[in-house]
Amino acid sequence: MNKLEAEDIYYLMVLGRAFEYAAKENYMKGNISGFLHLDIGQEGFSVAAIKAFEKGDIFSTYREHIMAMARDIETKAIMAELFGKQTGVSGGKGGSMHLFEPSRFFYGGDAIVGGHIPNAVGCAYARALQGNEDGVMVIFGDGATNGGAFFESLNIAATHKLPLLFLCENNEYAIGTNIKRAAPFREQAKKAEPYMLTYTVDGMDAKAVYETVRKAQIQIQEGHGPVFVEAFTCRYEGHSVSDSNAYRSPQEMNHCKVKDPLEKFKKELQEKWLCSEREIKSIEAKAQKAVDEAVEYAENSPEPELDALFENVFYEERKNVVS
Amino acid sequence: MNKLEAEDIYYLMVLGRAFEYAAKENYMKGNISGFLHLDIGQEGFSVAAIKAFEKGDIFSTYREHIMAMARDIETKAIMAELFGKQTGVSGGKGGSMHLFEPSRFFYGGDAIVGGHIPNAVGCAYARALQGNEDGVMVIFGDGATNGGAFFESLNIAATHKLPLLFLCENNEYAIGTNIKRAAPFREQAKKAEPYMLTYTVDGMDAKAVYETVRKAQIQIQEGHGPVFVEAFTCRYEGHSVSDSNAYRSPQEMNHCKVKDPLEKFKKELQEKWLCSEREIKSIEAKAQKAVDEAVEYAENSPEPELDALFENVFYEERKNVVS
Amino acid sequence: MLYREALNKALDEVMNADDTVVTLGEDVGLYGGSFRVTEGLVEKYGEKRVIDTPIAELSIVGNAVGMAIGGLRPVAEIMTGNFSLLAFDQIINHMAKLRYMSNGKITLPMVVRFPQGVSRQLAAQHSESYEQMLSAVPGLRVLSVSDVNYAYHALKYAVLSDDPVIFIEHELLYNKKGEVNFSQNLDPFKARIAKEGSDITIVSYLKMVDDVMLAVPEIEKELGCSCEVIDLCSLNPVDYESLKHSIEKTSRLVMVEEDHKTGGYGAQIVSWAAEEMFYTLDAPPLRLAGEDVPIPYNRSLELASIPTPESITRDIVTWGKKNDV
Amino acid sequence: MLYREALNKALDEVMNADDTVVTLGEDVGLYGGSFRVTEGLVEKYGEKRVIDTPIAELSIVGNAVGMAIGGLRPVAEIMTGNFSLLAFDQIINHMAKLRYMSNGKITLPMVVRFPQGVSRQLAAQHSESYEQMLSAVPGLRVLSVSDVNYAYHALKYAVLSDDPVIFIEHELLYNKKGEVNFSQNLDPFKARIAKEGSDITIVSYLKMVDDVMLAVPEIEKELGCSCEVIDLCSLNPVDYESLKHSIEKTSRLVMVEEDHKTGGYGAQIVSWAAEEMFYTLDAPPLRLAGEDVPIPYNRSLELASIPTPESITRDIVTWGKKNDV
Ligand SMILES: Cc1ncc(C[n+]2csc(CCOP(=O)(O)OP(=O)(O)O)c2C)c(N)n1
Ligand SMILES: Cc1ncc(C[n+]2csc(CCOP(=O)(O)OP(=O)(O)O)c2C)c(N)n1
Ligand SMILES: [Mg+2]
Ligand SMILES: [Mg+2]
Repeated sequence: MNKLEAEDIYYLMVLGRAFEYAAKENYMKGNISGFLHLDIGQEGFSVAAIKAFEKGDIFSTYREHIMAMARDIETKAIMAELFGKQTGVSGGKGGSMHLFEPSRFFYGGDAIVGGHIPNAVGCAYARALQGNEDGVMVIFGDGATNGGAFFESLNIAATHKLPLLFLCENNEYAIGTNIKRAAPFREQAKKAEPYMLTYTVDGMDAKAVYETVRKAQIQIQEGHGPVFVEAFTCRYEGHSVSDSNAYRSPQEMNHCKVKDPLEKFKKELQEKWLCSEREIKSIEAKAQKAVDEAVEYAENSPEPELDALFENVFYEERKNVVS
Repeated sequence: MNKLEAEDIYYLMVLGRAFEYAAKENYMKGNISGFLHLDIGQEGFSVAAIKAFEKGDIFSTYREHIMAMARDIETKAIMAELFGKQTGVSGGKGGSMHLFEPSRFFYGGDAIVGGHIPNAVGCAYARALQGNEDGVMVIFGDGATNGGAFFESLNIAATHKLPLLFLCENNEYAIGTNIKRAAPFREQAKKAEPYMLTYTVDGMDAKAVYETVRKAQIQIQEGHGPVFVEAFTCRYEGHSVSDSNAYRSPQEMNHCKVKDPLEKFKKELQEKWLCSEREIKSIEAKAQKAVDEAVEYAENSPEPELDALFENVFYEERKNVVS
Repeated sequence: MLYREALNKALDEVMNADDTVVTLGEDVGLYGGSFRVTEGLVEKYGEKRVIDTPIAELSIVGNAVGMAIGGLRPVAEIMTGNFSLLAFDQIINHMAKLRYMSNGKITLPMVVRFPQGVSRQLAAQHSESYEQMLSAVPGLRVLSVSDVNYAYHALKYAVLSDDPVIFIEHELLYNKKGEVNFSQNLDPFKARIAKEGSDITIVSYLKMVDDVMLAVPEIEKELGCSCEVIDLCSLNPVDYESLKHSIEKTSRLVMVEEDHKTGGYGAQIVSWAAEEMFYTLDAPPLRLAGEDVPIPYNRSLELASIPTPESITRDIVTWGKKNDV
Repeated sequence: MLYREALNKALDEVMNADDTVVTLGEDVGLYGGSFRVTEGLVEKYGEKRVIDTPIAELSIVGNAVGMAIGGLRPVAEIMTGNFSLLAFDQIINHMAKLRYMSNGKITLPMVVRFPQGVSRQLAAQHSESYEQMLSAVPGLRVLSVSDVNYAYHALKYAVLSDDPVIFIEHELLYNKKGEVNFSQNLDPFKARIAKEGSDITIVSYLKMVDDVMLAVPEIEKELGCSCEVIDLCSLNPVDYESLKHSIEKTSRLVMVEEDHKTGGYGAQIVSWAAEEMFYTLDAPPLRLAGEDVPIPYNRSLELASIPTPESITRDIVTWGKKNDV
């Protein structure tokens, strides 16, 4: 990571947080609907992981706004998608949980917990066959590590030594259920140990996440087969905007928020990269501006045409109706 | 194990092998149809495991004839089931893969690889709630250890510390696919290590299987939660009667057959329990006789009535058709 | 009382009366259920009977099957219909078949409940309907009620029945208000006549019943006719007797459902009527259903993908005029 | 050439022509496929393109989805239809929906193939039919052919198509003999007129087409009529045009399928006819299907659970006599 990269990471973290708050506000206003899962508190994890995974394919979950931005998908196209607009990355058909941009090797955006993991395994298989060495990264929560899809994937990826980075965002909760009530232990990397190399990292420390993911990707590129990285994080909000977060006590929330990733990384910028207060303020202002513009863009974008309802069910539209 | 028990185990092993050969013969004659999975070579494992698990519930697979016999289900009712007769344990509706006898706490008989494992977990949950200490044993092949159902079950059983014995019969093959081509290693107990106590044992050695399963059940009864036992075995025949077994070389077959479980256990009887040649012959004759009678019984039993087609879809038959 | 409160009350009563009843699912316990159907139960019956599970739908149903084998009466909750697909092997290959394969030796007193359908912009992986698939499986009872009173009685029946029951709810019904008649003796397999009428039999179920009821005044006005509205309540078995009785009176059948048109549940009802009531029908039956597309996120598209009171009115009126109703 | 050889030839040709085509499934490689459809392919194309998988159906389909995203054209084999239930989440929530949810940004050129149906005494967990469920899913093409020539052409089409295709086979068809016309240009979505006739349109698909053909001579003799037999070939989309054309000629419709009667696939066809061809039909449509029971092991019961040439003859003749055919 050099100074420019560090600034970019900080920019994306601030952008991400501002984006999420703006999304929440627009949800309250009724501009956004459905499920809206905010990534506040986990920005450092999301940005650093994506940035560290320099090339290669990415498969993520429904909590993916910030990851999509870190993968250089336009902020305004993401906000427009949340608004259900024609200009959204998925044309307004996907919404918050379904952001796709294959041109950036970013494939969602999946709302079936764990359901995208086998897809990532298949993509890694394709990459191995094609001789592409960048590998595939699949991101999922602690809740996904209890489902069959996850386990089958560990086994298959290890059997074929696939170039796949399993990245677990362990925020200790699946909606209201603490991981210790859904698994026999808190550290889900244990589940991967029989199959592959594993690392755990403090997910509130963007720099640490960056370095661990980078190291893992290099190992994958060197042909060591799959690697598992677990990052411990804290989500500040409820599971989704409609979740009251009542299952976590104020104490627990305070404890959890103490290591704010933005604060921490700002120090890094100041101390290691000697960024001035002014530089930092300017980054923050730029981020807020980008979010304001994204909201404006989303507001002013057109709704999809009604015909869109029938489009893109199939590739070969002509065959759609025979009669 | 005392002498009587040892003799009983030997009897069941011989009975099992004779049963399987008789079943094969009757398959060739057309008296039995569908899939017929023989347990020849694995008799020691099947008998000893069931006998060692003294009380408690048992869930098994489609390769379960001998286990059913070891659980004191009548040999003739099993053979009649294979013949599809009304007198079969499942009234002729289940066939070889679906033997059920709840009065013996024996629940199949499941033909979905791994599909019965979550059922066993649920039953163990029930037993824990009821304060029943005998526990539940679920038996499955190496092939089942790659499926999501298995993994979810490890996780749940460990989380709730359920009284469940996972018993893996690792004969290294799932139909024609060697376990080393379907998993990253040969020993499937490794997969259970993060979750529970594990043991491996030579599945061709009935005595060793008996002792290991006994020990595991005692640990379960003492409240240690789930235990995993893996037994390495060799099936002498193809996967089912219709499988040519062409994927295993004569050398591999010879190597695999060298430790015949019946021969080995016979030595045990002779050396440890001082059984005479006569005693052994008499056991063998008794077993052969039981099988002959079972075949005769099955042959002479009536077909189910046609009405049986509509029976037992539901418990509350009266509600079946409203109109 | 709200629909979800009626379900909650039903669960509470059976759990109180029979301590073999347990309920399991994601967030059903400490969290109170994602739609609050199980609210308060864990406080009353404890974590051993109100079981928070990991996100493992195959196991939720698979474990319930095993619990039923072991002598309990499990009520499994799947958070959203779409996730039930992960449990289809357990539902169809195990829950529905074990009794038959064992020739009646195994009895499975169990319920699998889930909400389904188009709620509000939850998009394609959270909005589908699966009654079509599950009602076609021999060995399962499928109940799906739109009425608050029925919700209470049908769920109680389902839990106490010794047969496996799929109990399908709808996210938009949970806050519906209604009266519960606690002392009623209600046959859950009997269809409910939501409204009597003489000229058109409109058959529906679940949330669409309410949409049909909203459409009916306008339809009656436009066509100068009277509609009978039947709420199926039980999707398998179907109370064909009530349907027959109604069609004999009206000679006309309209089927309204939220599911996709191609292969949707209503095809079975219309197909039954074509076979059995052919000579009674005076007009071609009409099937109103969702479009053959995954459910889109955008609200206008979403609403265009399923029947609404407006589209129901429009389509029935057009059909009525064309067919001399 | 046998049916399975035709499928094998189709796979071989596409794998030879396009090295992005891969096939995966349990025992498809070294073992040669449990029904030998993939025989010889691993020797030709290697283990990287003919992939033996663990017993993990969810992953077989889920990985195929990912392979398609990654630029391959995977053909996934599920050993038996019943096991496909384990992959229903991947088939329905992913394979069918990713294109739509991404508004066309993701394209999934992939095939999932499996044999299904009643073979010979494989019992309830190995004998069911799932075309009813899968044909009702928007975003999937469903092909299911009974004819050897069509088998070859339809599978080739399926692999080369850029849309997700479910390709349903039948265990009892694999050894069926037929001629393949390799140079034919065949539209896989067009129904096949298995036999022309003027008085009854009998619609069927997959193995039942052959049973219908066996029944027809006797039916024609008994009723003194002529039957047209239509093999649907594509279950979604349906070639309603050919059905319409035929029913306009015959005014009568019989639907024959192996699936359970309640909610079986044919309900959609009969329901369509009732809606669209009501005034053309001279007699109530007849639907012949399996009984609403899990498939039993015993051979007599098994045969009694599904239509057979004898029961088809009997039921159509009874219906014909009753309805003045
Ligand atoms: C298969 C499936 N089951 C249940 C759900 C409902 N659900 C959505 S998110 C979620 C919790 C996931 O928790 P985790 O994987 O830890 O991710 P996090 O939300 O904490 O980022 C649940 C249960 C779902 N979407 N898919
Ligand atoms: C879910 C599922 N997939 C595939 C099959 C087909 N099948 C039946 S047995 C078998 C191999 C199982 O091997 P293993 O678990 O090792 O048991 P073994 O036969 O060696 O005793 C397969 C693939 C099945 N019955 N169920
Ligand atoms: Mg989490
Ligand atoms: Mg094996």
